[in-house]
Amino acid sequence: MTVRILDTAFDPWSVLGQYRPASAADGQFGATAVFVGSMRDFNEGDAVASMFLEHYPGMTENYLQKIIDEAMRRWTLTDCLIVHRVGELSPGQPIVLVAVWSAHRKAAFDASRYLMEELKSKAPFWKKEQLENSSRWVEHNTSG
Amino acid sequence: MTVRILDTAFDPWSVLGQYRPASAADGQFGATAVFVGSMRDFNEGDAVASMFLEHYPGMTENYLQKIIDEAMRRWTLTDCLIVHRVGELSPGQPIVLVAVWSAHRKAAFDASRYLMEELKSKAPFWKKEQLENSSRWVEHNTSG
Amino acid sequence: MRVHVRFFAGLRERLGIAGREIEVPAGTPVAQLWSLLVPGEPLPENVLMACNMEYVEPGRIVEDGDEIAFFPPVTGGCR
Amino acid sequence: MRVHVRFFAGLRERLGIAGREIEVPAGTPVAQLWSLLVPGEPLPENVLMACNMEYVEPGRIVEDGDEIAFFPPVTGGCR
Repeated sequence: MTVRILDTAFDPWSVLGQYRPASAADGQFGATAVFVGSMRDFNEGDAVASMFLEHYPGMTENYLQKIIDEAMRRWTLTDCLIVHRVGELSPGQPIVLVAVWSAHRKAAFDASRYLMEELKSKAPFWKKEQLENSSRWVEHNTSG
Repeated sequence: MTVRILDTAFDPWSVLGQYRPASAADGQFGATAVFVGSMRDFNEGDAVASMFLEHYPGMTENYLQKIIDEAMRRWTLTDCLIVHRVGELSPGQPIVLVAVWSAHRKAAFDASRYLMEELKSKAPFWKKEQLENSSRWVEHNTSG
Repeated sequence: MRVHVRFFAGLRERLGIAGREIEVPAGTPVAQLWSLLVPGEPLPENVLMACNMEYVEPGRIVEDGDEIAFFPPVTGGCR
Repeated sequence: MRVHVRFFAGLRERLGIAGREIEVPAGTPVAQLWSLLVPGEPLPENVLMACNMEYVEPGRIVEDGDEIAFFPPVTGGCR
Protein backbone atom coordinates (compact mmCIF):
# COMPACT_ATOMS: atom_id res chain seq x y z
CA MET A 1 0.00 0.00 0.00
CA THR A 2 2.19 2.75 -1.32
CA VAL A 3 1.47 6.33 -2.39
CA ARG A 4 4.14 8.43 -4.10
CA ILE A 5 3.87 12.03 -5.24
CA LEU A 6 6.75 12.87 -7.60
CA ASP A 7 7.82 16.27 -8.87
CA THR A 8 10.05 14.86 -11.60
CA ALA A 9 9.36 12.58 -14.57
CA PHE A 10 9.05 8.84 -13.88
CA ASP A 11 8.99 5.70 -15.99
CA PRO A 12 6.04 3.57 -14.83
CA TRP A 13 7.57 0.34 -16.16
CA SER A 14 10.83 0.90 -14.25
CA VAL A 15 8.84 1.71 -11.13
CA LEU A 16 6.89 -1.54 -11.53
CA GLY A 17 10.03 -3.53 -12.31
CA GLN A 18 11.57 -2.37 -9.05
CA TYR A 19 8.47 -2.50 -6.87
CA ARG A 20 8.05 -5.48 -4.57
CA PRO A 21 4.41 -5.95 -3.61
CA ALA A 22 3.86 -5.99 0.15
CA SER A 23 4.24 -9.32 1.96
CA ALA A 24 3.92 -11.38 -1.20
CA ALA A 25 6.33 -14.03 -2.29
CA ASP A 26 6.38 -14.36 -6.06
CA GLY A 27 4.00 -17.31 -6.19
CA GLN A 28 1.30 -15.72 -4.03
CA PHE A 29 -0.34 -13.30 -6.42
CA GLY A 30 -1.70 -14.25 -9.79
CA ALA A 31 -3.01 -11.00 -11.19
CA THR A 32 -1.62 -7.51 -11.63
CA ALA A 33 -3.75 -4.77 -13.18
CA VAL A 34 -2.06 -1.51 -14.06
CA PHE A 35 -3.25 1.78 -15.41
CA VAL A 36 -0.98 4.54 -16.68
CA GLY A 37 -2.32 7.96 -17.63
CA SER A 38 -0.06 10.17 -19.73
CA MET A 39 -0.21 13.77 -20.77
CA ARG A 40 -1.60 14.24 -24.26
CA ASP A 41 -0.56 17.05 -26.56
CA PHE A 42 -4.09 18.25 -27.24
CA ASN A 43 -7.20 18.99 -25.15
CA GLU A 44 -10.56 20.48 -26.08
CA GLY A 45 -9.26 21.16 -29.57
CA ASP A 46 -6.10 23.01 -28.54
CA ALA A 47 -2.47 21.98 -28.75
CA VAL A 48 -1.06 21.83 -25.23
CA ALA A 49 2.64 22.64 -24.95
CA SER A 50 3.07 21.79 -21.29
CA MET A 51 1.12 21.38 -18.10
CA PHE A 52 1.52 22.30 -14.47
CA LEU A 53 0.05 19.98 -11.86
CA GLU A 54 -0.65 21.49 -8.45
CA HIS A 55 -1.59 19.46 -5.39
CA TYR A 56 -2.36 19.93 -1.70
CA PRO A 57 0.65 18.42 0.06
CA GLY A 58 -0.56 16.26 2.91
CA MET A 59 -4.20 16.10 1.91
CA THR A 60 -3.39 14.56 -1.47
CA GLU A 61 -1.35 11.75 0.06
CA ASN A 62 -4.00 11.21 2.77
CA TYR A 63 -6.75 11.01 0.21
CA LEU A 64 -4.90 8.53 -2.00
CA GLN A 65 -4.14 6.37 1.02
CA LYS A 66 -7.80 6.51 1.97
CA ILE A 67 -9.00 5.21 -1.40
CA ILE A 68 -6.40 2.43 -1.25
CA ASP A 69 -7.68 1.48 2.22
CA GLU A 70 -11.22 1.43 0.84
CA ALA A 71 -10.17 -0.77 -2.12
CA MET A 72 -8.45 -3.20 0.26
CA ARG A 73 -11.69 -3.39 2.24
CA ARG A 74 -13.86 -4.00 -0.82
CA TRP A 75 -11.69 -6.59 -2.57
CA THR A 76 -9.18 -9.23 -1.54
CA LEU A 77 -5.95 -7.61 -2.70
CA THR A 78 -2.30 -8.28 -2.07
CA ASP A 79 -1.14 -4.72 -2.61
CA CYS A 80 -1.88 -1.36 -4.25
CA LEU A 81 0.47 1.30 -5.58
CA ILE A 82 -0.38 4.84 -6.71
CA VAL A 83 2.24 7.16 -8.19
CA HIS A 84 1.17 10.66 -9.29
CA ARG A 85 3.19 13.44 -10.85
CA VAL A 86 3.06 17.09 -9.80
CA GLY A 87 4.90 20.12 -11.17
CA GLU A 88 5.77 20.86 -14.79
CA LEU A 89 4.92 18.14 -17.34
CA SER A 90 5.59 17.75 -21.07
CA PRO A 91 3.34 15.91 -23.52
CA GLY A 92 3.86 12.16 -23.40
CA GLN A 93 5.03 12.14 -19.79
CA PRO A 94 3.21 9.81 -17.40
CA ILE A 95 0.90 11.59 -14.97
CA VAL A 96 -0.43 8.70 -12.94
CA LEU A 97 0.30 5.04 -12.32
CA VAL A 98 -2.15 2.80 -10.49
CA ALA A 99 -1.25 -0.85 -9.87
CA VAL A 100 -3.15 -3.56 -8.02
CA TRP A 101 -1.94 -7.06 -7.14
CA SER A 102 -4.33 -9.84 -6.20
CA ALA A 103 -4.86 -13.58 -6.37
CA HIS A 104 -7.69 -13.31 -8.89
CA ARG A 105 -7.98 -11.13 -11.96
CA LYS A 106 -11.51 -9.87 -11.28
CA ALA A 107 -10.44 -8.14 -8.08
CA ALA A 108 -7.39 -6.62 -9.78
CA PHE A 109 -9.41 -5.27 -12.72
CA ASP A 110 -12.21 -3.93 -10.53
CA ALA A 111 -9.95 -2.36 -7.93
CA SER A 112 -7.61 -0.64 -10.43
CA ARG A 113 -10.56 0.97 -12.14
CA TYR A 114 -12.10 1.97 -8.82
CA LEU A 115 -8.84 3.61 -7.71
CA MET A 116 -8.57 5.60 -10.96
CA GLU A 117 -12.17 6.83 -10.80
CA GLU A 118 -11.86 7.79 -7.13
CA LEU A 119 -8.53 9.51 -7.75
CA LYS A 120 -9.93 11.55 -10.62
CA SER A 121 -13.12 12.54 -8.90
CA LYS A 122 -11.79 13.63 -5.52
CA ALA A 123 -7.99 13.57 -5.05
CA PRO A 124 -6.78 17.19 -4.77
CA PHE A 125 -4.81 17.75 -7.96
CA TRP A 126 -5.31 20.63 -10.40
CA LYS A 127 -4.07 20.94 -13.96
CA LYS A 128 -3.02 24.15 -15.63
CA GLU A 129 -2.45 23.87 -19.36
CA GLN A 130 0.10 25.98 -21.19
CA LEU A 131 -1.20 26.65 -24.71
CA GLU A 132 0.77 28.41 -27.42
CA ASN A 133 0.11 31.94 -26.17
CA SER A 134 -1.91 31.50 -23.01
CA SER A 135 -2.54 29.25 -20.04
CA ARG A 136 -5.72 27.96 -18.43
CA TRP A 137 -6.80 25.90 -15.47
CA VAL A 138 -8.60 22.74 -16.52
CA GLU A 139 -12.15 23.20 -15.26
CA HIS A 140 -13.65 19.76 -15.33
CA ASN A 141 -12.54 16.19 -15.65
CA THR A 142 -13.75 13.63 -18.12
CA SER A 143 -16.02 10.90 -16.82
CA GLY A 144 -14.81 7.33 -16.75
CA MET B 1 -1.16 -4.83 -32.77
CA THR B 2 1.40 -7.35 -31.64
CA VAL B 3 1.12 -10.97 -30.52
CA ARG B 4 4.10 -12.80 -29.05
CA ILE B 5 4.28 -16.41 -27.91
CA LEU B 6 7.40 -16.97 -25.81
CA ASP B 7 8.90 -20.24 -24.66
CA THR B 8 11.21 -18.63 -22.14
CA ALA B 9 10.57 -16.42 -19.11
CA PHE B 10 9.84 -12.74 -19.74
CA ASP B 11 9.66 -9.60 -17.61
CA PRO B 12 6.43 -7.76 -18.51
CA TRP B 13 7.75 -4.41 -17.30
CA SER B 14 10.88 -4.65 -19.48
CA VAL B 15 8.71 -5.65 -22.43
CA LEU B 16 6.51 -2.61 -21.84
CA GLY B 17 9.50 -0.33 -21.33
CA GLN B 18 10.86 -1.35 -24.72
CA TYR B 19 7.59 -1.52 -26.63
CA ARG B 20 6.69 1.40 -28.88
CA PRO B 21 2.94 1.51 -29.52
CA ALA B 22 2.07 1.48 -33.22
CA SER B 23 2.03 4.81 -35.06
CA ALA B 24 1.73 6.85 -31.90
CA ALA B 25 3.98 9.72 -30.99
CA ASP B 26 4.32 10.07 -27.23
CA GLY B 27 1.68 12.74 -26.86
CA GLN B 28 -1.01 10.92 -28.79
CA PHE B 29 -2.26 8.40 -26.29
CA GLY B 30 -3.41 9.23 -22.81
CA ALA B 31 -4.26 5.87 -21.31
CA THR B 32 -2.51 2.52 -20.99
CA ALA B 33 -4.22 -0.40 -19.28
CA VAL B 34 -2.15 -3.48 -18.55
CA PHE B 35 -2.91 -6.87 -17.12
CA VAL B 36 -0.29 -9.39 -16.07
CA GLY B 37 -1.21 -12.92 -15.02
CA SER B 38 1.42 -14.90 -13.15
CA MET B 39 1.69 -18.51 -12.12
CA ARG B 40 0.66 -19.10 -8.54
CA ASP B 41 2.15 -21.78 -6.35
CA PHE B 42 -1.18 -23.31 -5.37
CA ASN B 43 -4.35 -24.35 -7.20
CA GLU B 44 -7.46 -26.13 -5.98
CA GLY B 45 -5.83 -26.67 -2.61
CA ASP B 46 -2.61 -28.24 -3.94
CA ALA B 47 0.91 -26.89 -4.03
CA VAL B 48 1.99 -26.61 -7.66
CA ALA B 49 5.73 -27.06 -8.25
CA SER B 50 5.76 -26.19 -11.92
CA MET B 51 3.51 -25.97 -14.93
CA PHE B 52 3.70 -26.84 -18.59
CA LEU B 53 1.80 -24.68 -21.07
CA GLU B 54 0.96 -26.24 -24.40
CA HIS B 55 -0.41 -24.30 -27.36
CA TYR B 56 -1.42 -24.87 -30.98
CA PRO B 57 1.27 -23.06 -33.00
CA GLY B 58 -0.37 -21.05 -35.71
CA MET B 59 -3.93 -21.22 -34.41
CA THR B 60 -3.00 -19.62 -31.09
CA GLU B 61 -1.37 -16.61 -32.77
CA ASN B 62 -4.28 -16.33 -35.24
CA TYR B 63 -6.81 -16.40 -32.45
CA LEU B 64 -5.03 -13.75 -30.39
CA GLN B 65 -4.72 -11.52 -33.45
CA LYS B 66 -8.43 -12.02 -34.09
CA ILE B 67 -9.47 -10.85 -30.62
CA ILE B 68 -7.16 -7.83 -30.97
CA ASP B 69 -8.83 -7.01 -34.31
CA GLU B 70 -12.22 -7.30 -32.64
CA ALA B 71 -11.14 -5.01 -29.77
CA MET B 72 -9.87 -2.43 -32.29
CA ARG B 73 -13.27 -2.55 -33.97
CA ARG B 74 -15.22 -2.16 -30.73
CA TRP B 75 -13.19 0.63 -29.16
CA THR B 76 -11.03 3.49 -30.38
CA LEU B 77 -7.57 2.20 -29.52
CA THR B 78 -4.07 3.20 -30.45
CA ASP B 79 -2.53 -0.25 -30.05
CA CYS B 80 -2.80 -3.65 -28.34
CA LEU B 81 -0.09 -6.06 -27.23
CA ILE B 82 -0.50 -9.65 -26.05
CA VAL B 83 2.44 -11.71 -24.81
CA HIS B 84 1.82 -15.29 -23.64
CA ARG B 85 4.21 -17.88 -22.26
CA VAL B 86 4.32 -21.49 -23.34
CA GLY B 87 6.55 -24.35 -22.15
CA GLU B 88 7.80 -25.01 -18.61
CA LEU B 89 6.92 -22.37 -15.99
CA SER B 90 7.86 -21.93 -12.34
CA PRO B 91 5.65 -20.29 -9.69
CA GLY B 92 5.80 -16.51 -9.84
CA GLN B 93 6.66 -16.40 -13.54
CA PRO B 94 4.44 -14.24 -15.74
CA ILE B 95 2.10 -16.24 -17.97
CA VAL B 96 0.35 -13.49 -19.86
CA LEU B 97 0.68 -9.78 -20.52
CA VAL B 98 -2.14 -7.79 -22.13
CA ALA B 99 -1.65 -4.07 -22.80
CA VAL B 100 -3.94 -1.56 -24.47
CA TRP B 101 -3.15 2.04 -25.45
CA SER B 102 -5.88 4.58 -26.17
CA ALA B 103 -6.75 8.24 -25.95
CA HIS B 104 -9.32 7.72 -23.19
CA ARG B 105 -9.13 5.54 -20.13
CA LYS B 106 -12.56 3.95 -20.48
CA ALA B 107 -11.62 2.30 -23.77
CA ALA B 108 -8.30 1.10 -22.35
CA PHE B 109 -9.94 -0.41 -19.24
CA ASP B 110 -12.77 -2.04 -21.20
CA ALA B 111 -10.58 -3.40 -23.99
CA SER B 112 -7.90 -4.87 -21.71
CA ARG B 113 -10.52 -6.74 -19.76
CA TYR B 114 -12.21 -7.90 -22.95
CA LEU B 115 -8.92 -9.23 -24.33
CA MET B 116 -8.21 -11.17 -21.12
CA GLU B 117 -11.66 -12.75 -20.99
CA GLU B 118 -11.58 -13.69 -24.66
CA LEU B 119 -8.06 -15.06 -24.35
CA LYS B 120 -9.01 -17.21 -21.38
CA SER B 121 -12.21 -18.52 -22.85
CA LYS B 122 -11.06 -19.49 -26.33
CA ALA B 123 -7.35 -19.06 -27.11
CA PRO B 124 -5.83 -22.54 -27.53
CA PHE B 125 -3.54 -22.93 -24.52
CA TRP B 126 -3.56 -25.83 -22.08
CA LYS B 127 -2.01 -26.02 -18.64
CA LYS B 128 -0.55 -29.11 -17.07
CA GLU B 129 0.32 -28.77 -13.41
CA GLN B 130 3.19 -30.63 -11.80
CA LEU B 131 2.26 -31.41 -8.19
CA GLU B 132 4.61 -32.99 -5.67
CA ASN B 133 4.18 -36.57 -6.91
CA SER B 134 1.88 -36.32 -9.89
CA SER B 135 0.78 -34.14 -12.74
CA ARG B 136 -2.64 -33.14 -14.08
CA TRP B 137 -4.13 -31.21 -16.93
CA VAL B 138 -6.13 -28.24 -15.71
CA GLU B 139 -9.71 -29.02 -16.69
CA HIS B 140 -11.51 -25.74 -16.49
CA ASN B 141 -10.75 -22.08 -16.23
CA THR B 142 -12.01 -19.65 -13.62
CA SER B 143 -14.60 -17.15 -14.69
CA GLY B 144 -13.73 -13.47 -14.80
CA MET C 1 -9.96 31.57 18.03
CA ARG C 2 -7.58 31.34 15.13
CA VAL C 3 -7.72 29.30 11.93
CA HIS C 4 -5.48 29.06 8.91
CA VAL C 5 -7.23 29.35 5.53
CA ARG C 6 -5.72 28.22 2.23
CA PHE C 7 -6.75 28.61 -1.40
CA PHE C 8 -5.54 26.42 -4.26
CA ALA C 9 -5.10 26.46 -8.03
CA GLY C 10 -7.32 28.81 -10.06
CA LEU C 11 -8.96 30.10 -6.90
CA ARG C 12 -5.62 31.11 -5.39
CA GLU C 13 -4.62 32.85 -8.60
CA ARG C 14 -7.91 34.68 -9.05
CA LEU C 15 -8.17 35.83 -5.43
CA GLY C 16 -4.45 36.47 -5.08
CA ILE C 17 -4.42 34.69 -1.73
CA ALA C 18 -2.52 31.48 -0.99
CA GLY C 19 -2.97 31.35 2.77
CA ARG C 20 -4.17 33.64 5.57
CA GLU C 21 -4.44 33.42 9.36
CA ILE C 22 -7.81 34.66 10.56
CA GLU C 23 -9.39 35.32 13.97
CA VAL C 24 -12.97 34.04 14.16
CA PRO C 25 -15.61 33.68 16.90
CA ALA C 26 -16.53 30.21 18.18
CA GLY C 27 -19.31 28.60 16.14
CA THR C 28 -18.15 29.91 12.77
CA PRO C 29 -19.00 27.56 9.88
CA VAL C 30 -16.34 26.83 7.25
CA ALA C 31 -18.26 28.58 4.44
CA GLN C 32 -18.34 31.83 6.40
CA LEU C 33 -14.56 32.10 6.28
CA TRP C 34 -14.94 32.79 2.57
CA SER C 35 -17.03 35.93 3.08
CA LEU C 36 -14.71 37.08 5.85
CA LEU C 37 -11.66 36.76 3.60
CA VAL C 38 -13.08 37.82 0.23
CA PRO C 39 -16.09 40.02 1.09
CA GLY C 40 -18.34 40.77 -1.88
CA GLU C 41 -17.03 37.77 -3.82
CA PRO C 42 -19.77 35.12 -4.12
CA LEU C 43 -18.82 31.62 -3.01
CA PRO C 44 -18.42 29.58 -6.24
CA GLU C 45 -21.06 26.90 -6.54
CA ASN C 46 -18.58 24.12 -7.27
CA VAL C 47 -15.99 25.08 -4.64
CA LEU C 48 -14.70 22.27 -2.43
CA MET C 49 -13.80 22.71 1.25
CA ALA C 50 -11.49 20.79 3.52
CA CYS C 51 -10.79 21.02 7.23
CA ASN C 52 -7.47 19.60 8.42
CA MET C 53 -7.04 17.90 5.05
CA GLU C 54 -10.39 16.10 5.07
CA TYR C 55 -13.34 17.09 2.89
CA VAL C 56 -16.06 18.84 4.92
CA GLU C 57 -19.49 20.34 4.27
CA PRO C 58 -19.87 24.16 4.23
CA GLY C 59 -21.70 24.08 7.56
CA ARG C 60 -18.91 22.39 9.48
CA ILE C 61 -18.03 24.48 12.57
CA VAL C 62 -14.36 25.38 12.75
CA GLU C 63 -12.21 24.85 15.83
CA ASP C 64 -9.16 26.68 17.08
CA GLY C 65 -6.05 25.81 15.06
CA ASP C 66 -7.94 24.26 12.13
CA GLU C 67 -6.47 24.39 8.65
CA ILE C 68 -9.30 25.20 6.25
CA ALA C 69 -8.94 24.97 2.47
CA PHE C 70 -11.06 26.20 -0.43
CA PHE C 71 -10.37 24.78 -3.88
CA PRO C 72 -11.87 24.25 -7.33
CA PRO C 73 -13.04 20.87 -8.66
CA VAL C 74 -10.09 18.51 -8.91
CA THR C 75 -8.59 17.47 -12.23
CA GLY C 76 -5.96 14.83 -11.45
CA GLY C 77 -5.28 11.61 -13.31
CA CYS C 78 -5.50 11.64 -17.07
CA ARG C 79 -8.18 12.52 -19.59
CA MET D 1 -9.48 -37.15 -50.13
CA ARG D 2 -6.91 -36.70 -47.43
CA VAL D 3 -6.98 -34.69 -44.20
CA HIS D 4 -4.53 -34.23 -41.35
CA VAL D 5 -5.95 -34.70 -37.86
CA ARG D 6 -4.29 -33.43 -34.69
CA PHE D 7 -4.98 -33.89 -30.98
CA PHE D 8 -3.75 -31.60 -28.23
CA ALA D 9 -3.00 -31.61 -24.50
CA GLY D 10 -4.82 -34.16 -22.31
CA LEU D 11 -6.58 -35.60 -25.33
CA ARG D 12 -3.29 -36.27 -27.13
CA GLU D 13 -1.87 -37.92 -24.02
CA ARG D 14 -4.93 -40.05 -23.32
CA LEU D 15 -5.37 -41.24 -26.91
CA GLY D 16 -1.65 -41.53 -27.57
CA ILE D 17 -2.07 -39.73 -30.92
CA ALA D 18 -0.55 -36.35 -31.76
CA GLY D 19 -1.31 -36.28 -35.48
CA ARG D 20 -2.53 -38.66 -38.20
CA GLU D 21 -3.13 -38.46 -41.95
CA ILE D 22 -6.45 -40.02 -42.88
CA GLU D 23 -8.23 -40.85 -46.14
CA VAL D 24 -11.93 -39.90 -46.02
CA PRO D 25 -14.81 -39.79 -48.51
CA ALA D 26 -16.14 -36.42 -49.69
CA GLY D 27 -18.87 -35.08 -47.41
CA THR D 28 -17.32 -36.26 -44.15
CA PRO D 29 -18.16 -34.03 -41.20
CA VAL D 30 -15.38 -33.04 -38.79
CA ALA D 31 -16.87 -34.94 -35.85
CA GLN D 32 -16.81 -38.19 -37.81
CA LEU D 33 -13.02 -38.11 -38.01
CA TRP D 34 -13.03 -38.83 -34.29
CA SER D 35 -14.84 -42.14 -34.64
CA LEU D 36 -12.67 -43.09 -37.61
CA LEU D 37 -9.49 -42.48 -35.63
CA VAL D 38 -10.51 -43.66 -32.16
CA PRO D 39 -13.37 -46.12 -32.77
CA GLY D 40 -15.27 -47.09 -29.65
CA GLU D 41 -14.10 -43.98 -27.79
CA PRO D 42 -17.04 -41.62 -27.22
CA LEU D 43 -16.52 -38.03 -28.40
CA PRO D 44 -16.05 -35.98 -25.20
CA GLU D 45 -18.91 -33.57 -24.64
CA ASN D 46 -16.66 -30.57 -24.10
CA VAL D 47 -14.22 -31.28 -26.95
CA LEU D 48 -13.38 -28.35 -29.26
CA MET D 49 -12.76 -28.69 -32.98
CA ALA D 50 -10.82 -26.57 -35.43
CA CYS D 51 -10.41 -26.73 -39.19
CA ASN D 52 -7.37 -24.99 -40.63
CA MET D 53 -6.81 -23.26 -37.28
CA GLU D 54 -10.31 -21.79 -37.02
CA TYR D 55 -12.95 -23.06 -34.62
CA VAL D 56 -15.67 -25.06 -36.41
CA GLU D 57 -18.88 -26.86 -35.48
CA PRO D 58 -18.90 -30.70 -35.43
CA GLY D 59 -20.98 -30.79 -38.61
CA ARG D 60 -18.53 -28.84 -40.76
CA ILE D 61 -17.70 -30.85 -43.91
CA VAL D 62 -13.98 -31.41 -44.40
CA GLU D 63 -12.16 -30.68 -47.64
CA ASP D 64 -9.07 -32.20 -49.17
CA GLY D 65 -5.90 -31.04 -47.42
CA ASP D 66 -7.68 -29.69 -44.33
CA GLU D 67 -5.93 -29.67 -40.98
CA ILE D 68 -8.46 -30.75 -38.37
CA ALA D 69 -7.81 -30.47 -34.62
CA PHE D 70 -9.56 -31.89 -31.56
CA PHE D 71 -8.72 -30.44 -28.19
CA PRO D 72 -9.99 -30.05 -24.62
CA PRO D 73 -11.36 -26.80 -23.17
CA VAL D 74 -8.63 -24.19 -23.14
CA THR D 75 -6.97 -23.00 -19.94
CA GLY D 76 -4.69 -20.13 -20.92
CA GLY D 77 -4.16 -16.86 -19.12
CA CYS D 78 -4.06 -16.89 -15.35
CA ARG D 79 -6.43 -18.05 -12.65
